[in-house]
Amino acid sequence: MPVKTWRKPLDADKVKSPKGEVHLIKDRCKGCGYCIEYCPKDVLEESNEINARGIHPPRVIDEKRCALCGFCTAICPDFAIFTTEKNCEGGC
Amino acid sequence: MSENISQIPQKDELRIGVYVCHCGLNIAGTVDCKQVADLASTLPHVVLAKDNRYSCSDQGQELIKKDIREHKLNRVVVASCSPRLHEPTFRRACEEAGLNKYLFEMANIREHCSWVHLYEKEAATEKAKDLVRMAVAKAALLEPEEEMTVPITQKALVLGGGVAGIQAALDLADTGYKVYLVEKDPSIGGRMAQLDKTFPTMDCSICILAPKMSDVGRHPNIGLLTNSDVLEVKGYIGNFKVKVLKKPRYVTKDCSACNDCAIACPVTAPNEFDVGLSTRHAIYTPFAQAVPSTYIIDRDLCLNKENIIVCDKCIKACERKTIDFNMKPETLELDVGTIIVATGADVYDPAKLVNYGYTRYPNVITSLEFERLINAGGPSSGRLIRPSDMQIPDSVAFIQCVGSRSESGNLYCSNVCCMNTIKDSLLIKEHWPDTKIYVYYVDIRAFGKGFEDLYKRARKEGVLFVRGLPTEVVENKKNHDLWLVGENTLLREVYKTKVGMVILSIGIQPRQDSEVIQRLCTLSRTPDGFFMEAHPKLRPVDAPTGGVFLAGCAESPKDIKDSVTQASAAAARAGILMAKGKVTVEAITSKLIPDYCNGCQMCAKVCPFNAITVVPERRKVELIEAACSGCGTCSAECPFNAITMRHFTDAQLLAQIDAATELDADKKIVAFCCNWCAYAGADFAGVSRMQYPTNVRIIRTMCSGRVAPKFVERAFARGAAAVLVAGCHFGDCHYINANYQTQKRVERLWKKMERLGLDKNRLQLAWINASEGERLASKIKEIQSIVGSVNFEEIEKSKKMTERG
Amino acid sequence: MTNIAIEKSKVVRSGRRFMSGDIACAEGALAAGCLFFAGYPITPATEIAEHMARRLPEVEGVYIQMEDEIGSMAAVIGASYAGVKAMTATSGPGFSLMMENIGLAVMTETPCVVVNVMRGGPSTGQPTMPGQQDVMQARWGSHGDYEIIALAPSSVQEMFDLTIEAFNLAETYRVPVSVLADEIVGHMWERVNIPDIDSIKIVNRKKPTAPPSNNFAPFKPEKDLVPPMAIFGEGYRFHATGLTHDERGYPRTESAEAQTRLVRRLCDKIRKNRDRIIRVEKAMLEDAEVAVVAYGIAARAGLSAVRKARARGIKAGLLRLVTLWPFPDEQVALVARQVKAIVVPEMNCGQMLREVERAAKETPVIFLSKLGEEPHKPDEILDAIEGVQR
Amino acid sequence: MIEELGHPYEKFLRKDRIPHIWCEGCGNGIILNCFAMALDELNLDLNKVVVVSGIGCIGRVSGYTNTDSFHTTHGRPIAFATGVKLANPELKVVVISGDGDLFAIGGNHFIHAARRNLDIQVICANNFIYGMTGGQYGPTTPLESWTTTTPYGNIEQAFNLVHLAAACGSVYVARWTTLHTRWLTEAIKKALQKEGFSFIEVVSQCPEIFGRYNKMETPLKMMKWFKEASVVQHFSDPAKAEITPNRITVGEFVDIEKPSYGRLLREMTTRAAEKK
Repeated sequence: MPVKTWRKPLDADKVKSPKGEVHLIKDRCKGCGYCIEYCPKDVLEESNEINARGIHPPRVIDEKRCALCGFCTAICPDFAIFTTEKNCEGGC
Repeated sequence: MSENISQIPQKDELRIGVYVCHCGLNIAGTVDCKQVADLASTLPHVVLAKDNRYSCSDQGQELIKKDIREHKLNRVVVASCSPRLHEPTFRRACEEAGLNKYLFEMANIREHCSWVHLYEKEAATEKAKDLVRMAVAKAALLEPEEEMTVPITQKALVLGGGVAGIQAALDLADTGYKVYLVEKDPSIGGRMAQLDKTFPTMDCSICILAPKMSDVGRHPNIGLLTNSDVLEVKGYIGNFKVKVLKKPRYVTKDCSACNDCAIACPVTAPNEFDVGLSTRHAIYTPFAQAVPSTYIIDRDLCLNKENIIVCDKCIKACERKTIDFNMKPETLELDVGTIIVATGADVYDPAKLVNYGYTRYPNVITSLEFERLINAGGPSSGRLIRPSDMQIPDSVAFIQCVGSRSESGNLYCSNVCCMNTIKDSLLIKEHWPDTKIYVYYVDIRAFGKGFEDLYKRARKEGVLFVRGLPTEVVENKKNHDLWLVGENTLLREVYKTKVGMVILSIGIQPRQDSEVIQRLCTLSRTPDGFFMEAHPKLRPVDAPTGGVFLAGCAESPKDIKDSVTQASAAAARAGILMAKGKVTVEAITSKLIPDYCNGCQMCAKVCPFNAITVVPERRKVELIEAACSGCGTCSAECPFNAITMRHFTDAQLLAQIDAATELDADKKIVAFCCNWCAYAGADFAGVSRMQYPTNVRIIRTMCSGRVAPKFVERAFARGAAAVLVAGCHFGDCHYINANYQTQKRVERLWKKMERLGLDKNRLQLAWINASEGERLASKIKEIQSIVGSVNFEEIEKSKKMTERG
Repeated sequence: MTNIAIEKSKVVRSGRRFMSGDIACAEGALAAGCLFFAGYPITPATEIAEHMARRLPEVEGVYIQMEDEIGSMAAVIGASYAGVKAMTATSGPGFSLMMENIGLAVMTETPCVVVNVMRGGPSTGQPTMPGQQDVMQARWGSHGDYEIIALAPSSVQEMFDLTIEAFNLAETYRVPVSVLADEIVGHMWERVNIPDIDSIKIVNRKKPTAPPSNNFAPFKPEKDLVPPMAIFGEGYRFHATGLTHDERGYPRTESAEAQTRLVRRLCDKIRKNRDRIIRVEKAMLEDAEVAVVAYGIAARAGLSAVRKARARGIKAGLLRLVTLWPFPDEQVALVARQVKAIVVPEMNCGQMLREVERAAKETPVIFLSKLGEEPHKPDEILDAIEGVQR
Repeated sequence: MIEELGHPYEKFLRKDRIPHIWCEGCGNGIILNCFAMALDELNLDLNKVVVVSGIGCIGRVSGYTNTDSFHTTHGRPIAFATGVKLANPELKVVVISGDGDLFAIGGNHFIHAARRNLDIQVICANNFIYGMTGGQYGPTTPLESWTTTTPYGNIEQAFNLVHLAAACGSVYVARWTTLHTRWLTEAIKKALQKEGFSFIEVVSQCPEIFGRYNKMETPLKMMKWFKEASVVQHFSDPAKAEITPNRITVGEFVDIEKPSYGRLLREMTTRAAEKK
């Protein structure tokens, strides 16, 4: 049924969709760019900083977007990135 | 009653009997039927002409039969109403008297004459005479035809899984026919599944629907295709070939609906089923009682796009390993004999009515949102809460006719809103008796069984009914309370009422995608946009296309009871066809005269049904009669007169043209109208008594595609002042796209007329559907003005049109 | 896979038995505790494989016939790392294929035994004929610099004894040990005295004493320069590689220091233990003026030649080399200083000869070469001895 | 120092060996990653897992897994694994090596181990080239592609590895690319639980060399190729699954049951041991 939904669902706060926390181990990064390219939520982008290997590691644009799918962890050839679930007790 | 009877016949001579019907005063009130009968008796081959009160009555029919036998009539003409109404009646009579029914012809002197020229008795009578002349002229050339019978596939397709579709499918399946139920949503149930209670009985909607849904789910005769779209419908009555796209659910049917996957799914969106009042995940089931219960993945929302799986949370969560992102869409090809269209309706979007503040004020909700809120299984567990503060309001107002019966929305009455509001008001009273309830209305329409009682009950319970819709809803920004301002038209005073919540009683409107279904099943739609029935009174569930039937809100706004009734009716109608196992198709098909054919293949190019195949070695074409639907556009296209059309032969049509232009041609408009749209439109104009000039002579063809350039040229050559070619709108053509050829031909004719220095305005092309009587009437008025401007030279010039062309 | 449950009689068929050298070799392996044989059929070593194929399953050991000798050697190393005493048996052509992984066994310090029943080469040569032509290949056959152990049985009894000895040395020094037999010893049938199992000396590899830990160093040597050997599945989770590596077993491909350290130790653990490894057999050498230095089948002809010489009053003696590698330099030098000349009968064109000459310094060395079907006849050697006397 | 980094898969790695030697965007790291995920999800006793590798870039993998591991000579990992597995059937022996190592110099060992249905898992990183030696063509290099030893384009036909593995009798055969990490991980898990010889071909990228030589000079370009060319199709005919520039059929090709070498060996040994 084609419905234009505009309201914030009444249960929006109850239904938990996990919030992710992105951890970068910058000096391990070799700059292949997989995590940036394949993040379904476009959480990452290339940063300007230069790591120990002389390349630009990714940086988090907007962590709130992270849906915790963990693909960055899976696709990273260098074990340089991983995500954990944010503790949202105090709200995120 | 007068009689003119001639001598005993010699064999083989044509013996035509003409009957001019009074139709009580319907015709006789305007047309001098006796004069017409007298004229008829003077026409060639007419051996008998009578006028009588009701030709369609039993006595009327008996008379015709008797005459056929006694006077050896071998052609019969009845001048009365539209052949679309009574041709079958008289044909049957002829057959019973041993006369081939294709030797019968009708002159439409009611819808096309008496009713549209109520105040021009003489002119109308002259026109009636012409119409009889034309009919007799054609009759003289009629030939007996053998009808072909085609087998009917004893399977049905039901489009739409709402309560109507469900009922139709179950009825047919229980009768023993195989049914394919195609639903585009993930579950069947439709609108009814969203409702809390049903009026007037106040019983729980899903409680009575769910059992039917599961019956469908497990019925051995029903093939349930949810999440599916119809791509293509080919073929004809009894022999439809339907392509259905079954979109993947990405979950196999081993799904136990345990919901573990949804809990694991990281992404969410508003649940359409709850009108966005609750949340669902990318993998979900729309509601608890969904059928099939198998979950589905919304790939637009899911993190996994195209060829990669980034997120496998659901896959991991699923114990039974039922998730398969590798599923592909399948296209199924179904052979069915009948189709029931039960595609339902949309609801009106009140955001358009800015003054009511929907989507601006949180506490203004729609009646559909109300259903979800008041529903115990709904997003608020049955508590009617204000979205602004989650509090139960102490006062609510219903606003009626939102999007109905008004220029700002739809013109028609949505039929269910009044009772639905009354039901809703009682539900509120039942849960929270102290709630103050106002209903702002135009009229309360409580016409159905048990409706009035419910209305009375509501009033007894203290629901306040105020006549006069508010002009505006204003919000108190602080506490989101709402003020309604308007005029109470009974008390003639302005009201200004404060309530905690406003419920907009929104109307029903045609599906956005109606055009698609319309095109697929070659249906027609009323100006309102709902699908049109073959006859509003006598064939209310048949679509104009043979083998297709209508049920539920797709045909017009209606409540559950009516939808179910109509569904059962549609199922019965489809059942009748399939029970017969075969159907005879009218012997109105193209006919090839091989000797004339030189294999140029132009006919094959224009045939919409691929009924013409080419035999290269013989440099000839071949005609597949079973596939021919009889539009006749091939015949119109053939440059060598190698194809003609049974019952609408060139000779017959030319004879009609000649007869129409026998007297004062230079004042006349010859109109070619297609049977399904333009001619029906003219009938509609008649039924609606729309008056228009008398000098038009309508010639019926099955399709405007049948109108060969030579017919138009003949009319002009005969000195006609103007010619109208009228057919269905593009997309409405009952022969898929034959009317595109019509346009091409008319354009060619226009060019030719320009070349010959003729006024091309004398040839008019119009697209008029069956409900556009008004359009036809005004078109004819328009042409009338042109007729006035056509002078003698112009006519003389055009008389040479054929020779020079 | 452990044969503790198996009754001893099944493992060691004690008593006086009549068998061929190849069979004796197989029985010796079993007695030494070998439970894995990977090989590829080749004359004249095939009987070892055949006997192992029959006997190993009886003692719950594994016999597998690989696709080639390269694989056989690799499988043997794998089995050894899984904690099982493992061997293979072959002849010249197969021995050549094994060289690649013998190198790997050296580099990864893998205890294992390779029996080479020598035949006539080069290439396919004379499959059914005896030879002693792989002596140098046994020493230098694999690329790179290393030390290795090779034993040369000269009787069927020794095929039994030295196979056990080979396993013991392999386990002690974590090194592949070759048993360099020849076609005659391999196919010859003789009486063999198989002792009671308890009287057979069996050595098992040293095990690490420390429990598994994050900084466990699998290649950290002890005083004897040999690292205790951890095996797969015991929780040490260690890494071994054919690359130059440090004591953790991790590759050190660019460090000269690591290369020097590792390769030196691999050589030293043999060199510095040579006295414990080397075995020779002396006969009538006390007052000898002429000495026959020989090994394998040639040593048997040498012995009877020496006896005949003594009968003729010639002071002759025999030094039989049981250990070919590491080469018994001192033993030969000692004899060389005492005698006028040394006679070396060998079934090749002079391989061990070079080592003897090197050790004998000025002492003249007479070489008796033999190729093809015929072993040396005692009289041929006797002639040489008498020649010295004249 | 790794502990506080807290990467979820570090317990499967020799923490003191990371970062590894592989180039930017090399598929080997992803394969190692998926292997770690598989171990994690199956939660196998790491003390009973042995990783064996051969020579080549991926050969270094055994040095990074926190298990018993052995880095053999070129082409021999399967033969070595044969010894380990038969000597101690309790161990899960996984061979992870390259296309050149397993199918050129080591081809013989592969086909015979598969024929025997030896209980080992073989994961092949197929990068179409000899990377460690600087980019020479190998047994899987596609026809007409460019390498340092095919300066005029490759004129050799390439092995279709899944077809080869199936023909040799493997009980489980799958092919995925390094982009299909989730599927690949599932495949590794499945293989690890299978009795008998299982084979997984991982179509992997060598952007540094194969990529540069073949107009895919960045890691992302190679991944793009995998994304666009790969078609998931389970149990299709392996014979028709050659890898071409515009099609890489991925999915499971074989999943059958038949008695493994280990099982038959045990039965035979019991028969033999019982006989007096």
